Amino acid sequence: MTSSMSNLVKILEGFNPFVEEIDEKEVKITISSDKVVAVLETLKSNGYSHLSLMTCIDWIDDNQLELVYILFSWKNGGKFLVSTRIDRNDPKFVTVKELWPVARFYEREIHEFFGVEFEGNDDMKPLFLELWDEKPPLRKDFDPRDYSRKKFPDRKYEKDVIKEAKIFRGEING
Amino acid sequence: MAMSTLLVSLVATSVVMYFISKASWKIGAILNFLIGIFLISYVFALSTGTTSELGTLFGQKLQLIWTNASYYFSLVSLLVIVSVMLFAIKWLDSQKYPAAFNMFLLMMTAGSLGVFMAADLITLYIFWEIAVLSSMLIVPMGKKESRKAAVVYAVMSASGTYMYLYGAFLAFQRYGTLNISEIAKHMVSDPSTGIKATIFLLLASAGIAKSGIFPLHTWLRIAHGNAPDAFSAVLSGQLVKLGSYVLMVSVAALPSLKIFSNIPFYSGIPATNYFLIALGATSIIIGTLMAIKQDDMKMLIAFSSVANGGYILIGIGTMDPIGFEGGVLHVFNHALAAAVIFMAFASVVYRTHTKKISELGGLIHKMPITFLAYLFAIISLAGIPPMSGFISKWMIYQALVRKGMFITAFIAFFGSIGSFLYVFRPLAGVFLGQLPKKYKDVKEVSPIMWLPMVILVTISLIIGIWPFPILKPIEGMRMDFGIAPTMKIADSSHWLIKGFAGNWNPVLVFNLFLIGFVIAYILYTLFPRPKKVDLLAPHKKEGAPINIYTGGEFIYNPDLYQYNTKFYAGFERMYEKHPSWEKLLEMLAKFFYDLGEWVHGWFFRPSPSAYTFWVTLTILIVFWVRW
Amino acid sequence: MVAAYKALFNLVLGFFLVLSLEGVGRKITARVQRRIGPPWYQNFIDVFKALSKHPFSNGWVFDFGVLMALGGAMATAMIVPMGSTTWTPFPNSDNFFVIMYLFAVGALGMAMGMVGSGNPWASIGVSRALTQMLGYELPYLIVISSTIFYYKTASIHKLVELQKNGWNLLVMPLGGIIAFISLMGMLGKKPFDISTAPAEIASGPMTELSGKYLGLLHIMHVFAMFVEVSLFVDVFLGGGNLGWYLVKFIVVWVLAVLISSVLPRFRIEQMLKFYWGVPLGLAFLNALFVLLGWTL
Amino acid sequence: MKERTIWEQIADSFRSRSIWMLHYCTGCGAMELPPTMTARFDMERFGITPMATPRQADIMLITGYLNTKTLRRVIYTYEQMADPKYVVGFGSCTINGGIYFDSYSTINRLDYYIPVDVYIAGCMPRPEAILEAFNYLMEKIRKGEADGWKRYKENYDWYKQNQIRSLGEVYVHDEFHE
Repeated sequence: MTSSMSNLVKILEGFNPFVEEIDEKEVKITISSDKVVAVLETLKSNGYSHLSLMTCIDWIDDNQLELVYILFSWKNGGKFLVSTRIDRNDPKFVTVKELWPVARFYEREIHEFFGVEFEGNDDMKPLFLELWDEKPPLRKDFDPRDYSRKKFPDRKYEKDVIKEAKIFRGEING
Repeated sequence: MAMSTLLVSLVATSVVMYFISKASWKIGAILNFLIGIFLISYVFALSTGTTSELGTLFGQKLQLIWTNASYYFSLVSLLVIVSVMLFAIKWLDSQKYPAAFNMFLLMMTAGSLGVFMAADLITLYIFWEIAVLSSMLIVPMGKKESRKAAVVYAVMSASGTYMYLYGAFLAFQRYGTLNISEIAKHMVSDPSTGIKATIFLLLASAGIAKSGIFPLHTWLRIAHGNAPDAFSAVLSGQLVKLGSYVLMVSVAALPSLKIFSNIPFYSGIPATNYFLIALGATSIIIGTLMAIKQDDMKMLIAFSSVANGGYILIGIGTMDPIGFEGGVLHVFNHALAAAVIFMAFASVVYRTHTKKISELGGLIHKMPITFLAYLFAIISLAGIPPMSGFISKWMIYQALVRKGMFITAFIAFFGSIGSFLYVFRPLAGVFLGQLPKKYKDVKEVSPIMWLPMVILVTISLIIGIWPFPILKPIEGMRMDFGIAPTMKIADSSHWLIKGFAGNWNPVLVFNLFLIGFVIAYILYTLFPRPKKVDLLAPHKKEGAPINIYTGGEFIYNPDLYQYNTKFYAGFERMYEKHPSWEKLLEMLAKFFYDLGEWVHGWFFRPSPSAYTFWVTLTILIVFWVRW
Repeated sequence: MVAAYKALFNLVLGFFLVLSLEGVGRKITARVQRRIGPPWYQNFIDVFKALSKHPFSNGWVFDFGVLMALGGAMATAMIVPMGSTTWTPFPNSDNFFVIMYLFAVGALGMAMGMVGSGNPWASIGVSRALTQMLGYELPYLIVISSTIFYYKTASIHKLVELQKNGWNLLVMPLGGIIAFISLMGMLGKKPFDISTAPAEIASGPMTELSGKYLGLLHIMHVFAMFVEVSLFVDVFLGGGNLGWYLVKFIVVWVLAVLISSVLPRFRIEQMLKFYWGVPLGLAFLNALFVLLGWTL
Repeated sequence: MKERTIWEQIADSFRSRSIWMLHYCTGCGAMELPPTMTARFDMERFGITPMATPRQADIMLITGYLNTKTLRRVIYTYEQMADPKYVVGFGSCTINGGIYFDSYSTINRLDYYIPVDVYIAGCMPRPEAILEAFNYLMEKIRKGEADGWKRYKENYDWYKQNQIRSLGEVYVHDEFHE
């Protein structure tokens, strides 16, 4: 953690974060979901103005979804991973599109793949999947193999033991 | 009927026509058309050399004479006017002032016929003014901006006419006559080159203003672009040709080769003519470059009229037998082509109410006949065989190469290839490509509107294959003006047109083209039949994608897939920051306006004391001068 | 009647000559790039295969444009003299400007049909092709004008006769070189293949062509190239009897292919600036030399 | 199989010697094409040339895995190609899904949706294998056995039904296409 980043972490102490240092320039901050926007605002005003990525992780055992905002600073190259957990059964969160307009698309994507609703962002049309008709596919309880079997018929291979044996013995050319 | 009676009665009829049209404009328009037909038959019946007298003015007889030139120019004008009259029978229902349109159109016809018949300069001037004023009153019937267009038109026209009038009076003062042929005789024997050149250039300046040659070309864009749509056809197809006529009178009827034989400039061409040729060449460059970048289709063809006016001037200005015939024939070709193009555009505007190329597209599916008329007209305008436009351009090139005028030839080639570019822009942007959704229900115009276009195009095609009927009066004209009277260019018995460097046979070339087409068609039918891909599928069925190459994407909206904005972007970018004559004139106008404001500010102070001061001062000066 | 047979011979020879030369050109390019390359008759196979396919048509203007293009190109190819008066089908109509402008019928037909397919790539390609025409035609026409001024005739077979004592290329070498540069643009060879750039605009005007349309347009292109190279051979290399004419034709062709196989592509305004720079200036210089009588 | 007329035989032999390909570069297989085309292996000596648009092309190369989104474009592009047209499937992904066999978005076999004339096994096939496959395809075309385009026409309903089963609908309407 560089000194500027540790200064910033000190500023953020009021939000009661759980800080993990990942490496020299990368820090993960885990906070409760109601303080996320305030933390993001603080970080943005302190130079972490670039929202590199916004993504989601499904913790099916904890019955929680984890939202991660990765912020990057063009001044010192530091990276903050702001993470929070929300309820998996009723996934709802606030939009950050006022802070970063590009977040619209990340939120659409997360809505599409995890089913998280973002309050304040009404534009939740599907972005990548065309004509999707199942539960959000990146949730852990979605079975892609089952879906694939149902939708995309597989090739049937019939095992011909005698032919394989003949090939093995070199009688015919396979 | 004598010519003078005809002209006077035509002017009178036009006033009567106003009241008839006031009752029913349709009857007026039909009567107009019938009068036009009568005029054509009248023109055919007149024999060359017929004279007539209109009256006397200030002791000068106003004379009319029927020559080969009058025959040719009247015929071209009447062809254009009569087809527009036919066109107007249906088109006028989209106009606000049909009665006035009918009246002024007829009056303008009378005026232009009078110009072509005039034997002396003052008669020419009178009829010229009739034609110009009546056409000037039609121009503001168009859109909002057309008021300004009329003013610009009037001012430009007036600046040319007054110079002409000054030249006419100068000639009268020196030679004591206004008759053109007598002035020509006097001028040949006149030793003073300065006066002759002044008269020559003053007379020619009316033609320069009218046919839109370089320094006075700015009105064409504004007037043609904003006039009522069908009237643009008359403006470009016929009125501009009045200018070409005056140019021809000042260059050829007053034999400039003989008059200015003491100041040869290059390859036997006198400096005065060369000056005109340089102006013509400048117009070609300006017209072509500006036309290529226009988005407004009417302004595009207006600029092309500037360029083609330059061709006519170059052809006539060389005073070479082939060049002269080419220039005069170009009058015919450009008149027909421009008239058809403007009528086609009028039809498009009639149906779609826009003249911006970038808002249109794909109209071929809806207006195929208009498209075909436009297609053949641009083939003629771009000078591609077998249409007649090629013949005149070919003749002009022959003259330029023969005289060794390579820079002028270069400009002529540039204009010719540039014309492919600018005529293709409306073809691609308006008629071809994808049909925008808002023009789903557009229909073809009625036969009354497409018939005149088809007739003119057919005439142009026939003349392109068999040009001898139209070359005959032109050769007669050349004999009248005494330009190489022994040389014969059109050889109709061998189907040849003879240039100085090789001949060509239009009939043969057309037949070869037909044979090529037939072979191509046979090849076409030999191989598997095509499956039709319907470009209009997204219009017909909701949700049908466009079935053309889209890089693997499905697009449902044809508006997105129409390429017509900035068609020649790569080329246009090269001369974005060009100097503009129009802007210079505007700056000049602004300067005079400011000067006026300044003077106005001095003399019209809002306070009463200033008024009192000026009044007192004036009275004092008056008294001081008195005593 | 003899003229008709000669014209037919023009068509047949033009078709077989240029199509096989195109194959040879592909072979040469392949050898330059150290490949083996297709056989010389590959283009015949390509054309006949294209003709045998079941095509798509985008409406009547598309069909009409293709027919007009092929018809115009054939008419031009029928007029073009092949090296001598004996092989001139129509001695009265082989005027240079007639050939040049008759040629434009084909170009216009192609442009119209292709834009009629409603594809924006085709429109862009046509816009580029027309702009390119403005580039290469101007120096070419100036050089040809000075040639016509020098020999006092525009009739091609007479020009050939007048070059009996020395090729025009040797009379005005500057003009010959510039005409060759323009010829490269006309043929659409490598530095100047802006209008059909397959990687940028999906082969430009040809985007929507399928099956026999592609085949017919290829044949039109063959005749166009036949006319262009023939004009160069007749006007600058002095034609000659049929054998010499063929030799000269092949030499010019191979030279153009060799140059094109090692060059990348221009951008459109670079191309215009190139043509309107040195070649146009030299063309005027050449015209000045001709005017002053300073020819070799 | 129906007997071919003499014209069809001639046409087929022309078709086999001049193959214009549309390489629909969906997956990693596209990497194998540049060496196949350039000086090392030189595809052009068999008359095989790349073409830019589906209208001009004869064969379509599906070079790798296909997800549902791409499959829509492939079907659309395939239907735009002029008859006769052939399809070559590259690599195991097109044969049975390859390593993507259980993906929720990647199809498992290509010939269920459009007719495939030649499959090239491998992950990825090397240029030698590709040239071998092209030779095999040329042989098939010459004999008139490469009749995938006919099968597509005859069994159009079956293919459409399969496509709709997997894709829901072939052409989608959304904000990016209107």
